[in-house]
Amino acid sequence: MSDKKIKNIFVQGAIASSFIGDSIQKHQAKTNIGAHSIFLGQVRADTIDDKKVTAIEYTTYEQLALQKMEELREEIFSKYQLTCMHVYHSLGTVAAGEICLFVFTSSAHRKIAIDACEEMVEKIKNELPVWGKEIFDNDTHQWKQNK
Amino acid sequence: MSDKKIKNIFVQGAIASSFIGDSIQKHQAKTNIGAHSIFLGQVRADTIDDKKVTAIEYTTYEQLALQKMEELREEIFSKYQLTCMHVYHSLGTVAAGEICLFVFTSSAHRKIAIDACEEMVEKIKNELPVWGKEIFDNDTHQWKQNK
Amino acid sequence: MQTNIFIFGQLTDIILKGELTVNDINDTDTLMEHLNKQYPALATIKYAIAVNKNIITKNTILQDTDAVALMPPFSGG
Amino acid sequence: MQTNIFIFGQLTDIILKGELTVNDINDTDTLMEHLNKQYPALATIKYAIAVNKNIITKNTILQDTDAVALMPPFSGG
Repeated sequence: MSDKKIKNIFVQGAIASSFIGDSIQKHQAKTNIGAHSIFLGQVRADTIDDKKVTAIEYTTYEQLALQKMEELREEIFSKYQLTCMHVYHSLGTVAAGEICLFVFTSSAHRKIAIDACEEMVEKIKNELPVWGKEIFDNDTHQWKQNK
Repeated sequence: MSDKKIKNIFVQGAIASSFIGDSIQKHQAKTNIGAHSIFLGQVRADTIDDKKVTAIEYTTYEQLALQKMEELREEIFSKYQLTCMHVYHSLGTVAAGEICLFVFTSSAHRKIAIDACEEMVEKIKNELPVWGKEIFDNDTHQWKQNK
Repeated sequence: MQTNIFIFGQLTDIILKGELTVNDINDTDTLMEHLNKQYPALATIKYAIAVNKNIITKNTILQDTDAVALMPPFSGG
Repeated sequence: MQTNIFIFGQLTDIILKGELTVNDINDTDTLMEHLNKQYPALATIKYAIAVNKNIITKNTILQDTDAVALMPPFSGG
């Protein structure tokens, strides 16, 4: 695997809804696609002990994350007959209500697109070296934990 | 159930990707959402006996479909803790490569949004009185069959 | 008395219109007998029958202005 | 010889920086002993250790300019 082929999945700050719309638009030329499945993670304004989450700050070990992402991509493509898959994850600050994760799978048939998308989301949550720091409205923080 | 409360899920022609982007954007004010799951059906340019599908023409029994959709909506909301759900289905002609179905579920947690979206798609395919007529490039047609 | 019949999906390839009106037919069995005589190809296709938006599974008495729908398997999405 | 250490997630609340450099430490066990002495709170946190992007599960010899990463459980998405 040569380094130049590795795709960068990280974007600085929130993922814009117009970017998601544009990504969908780009797939209309691929007329062998019958189904798209999209997962979006959105930052929740959770209240914990009277403090409210206003944002999550994401950091990563980028080199390892991109290498891992290539492995996950290969696993998914060898298991599912996908036309394509796109993954974007935020770094830096994402405010409550904004999108921090965008997973987009496409296939000829719905079951394949849906199952692949769900599996990819689980893998990203569990296997990608990314950390979320929940920033509270009183300027304290706690480290996010994935369930 | 009063008639005036029934939502219309049908749109004339294809569903624009910008409409999908705008729908996502509108959810950023709901900061109790943590996960969105989106399914998009796209018309495939299948080749059958040397003829290529150029479009699908959708028709419905609208009164029954909207009544059925209200029932399906109630079933989903009683089973899953969703923040909201939106469904749009095309009527009339949708060209190959264009979007004909948009199902959008949102929840605090990913598993709920993903499972509800998948179940809703299956219900729409199996229980909604909608018919697709596949138009070939030689002006003949065949009636779509759902698997 | 009058019955309005709505035709959907591939049945429109046989009946060649989306709506029909028939007069003085008192129940669904008689209606289907009438239609099968006029459109013999109907017998080759599987479809459900709804009366006033309720799918029926046995012979059903028709009232004036009832709406009968003939619906082949759904294929939305 | 020099080892570059990268610190992630909640470990940055203890070490208070994202990178450290140490000299003349020959293996990961010695490195962790050294860090635990300097930052006793490290012992209270669960984390994985990677050497040159490979997660290790036993003591590992370090070469000059090796990159060691200390990674608490992931919480992306």
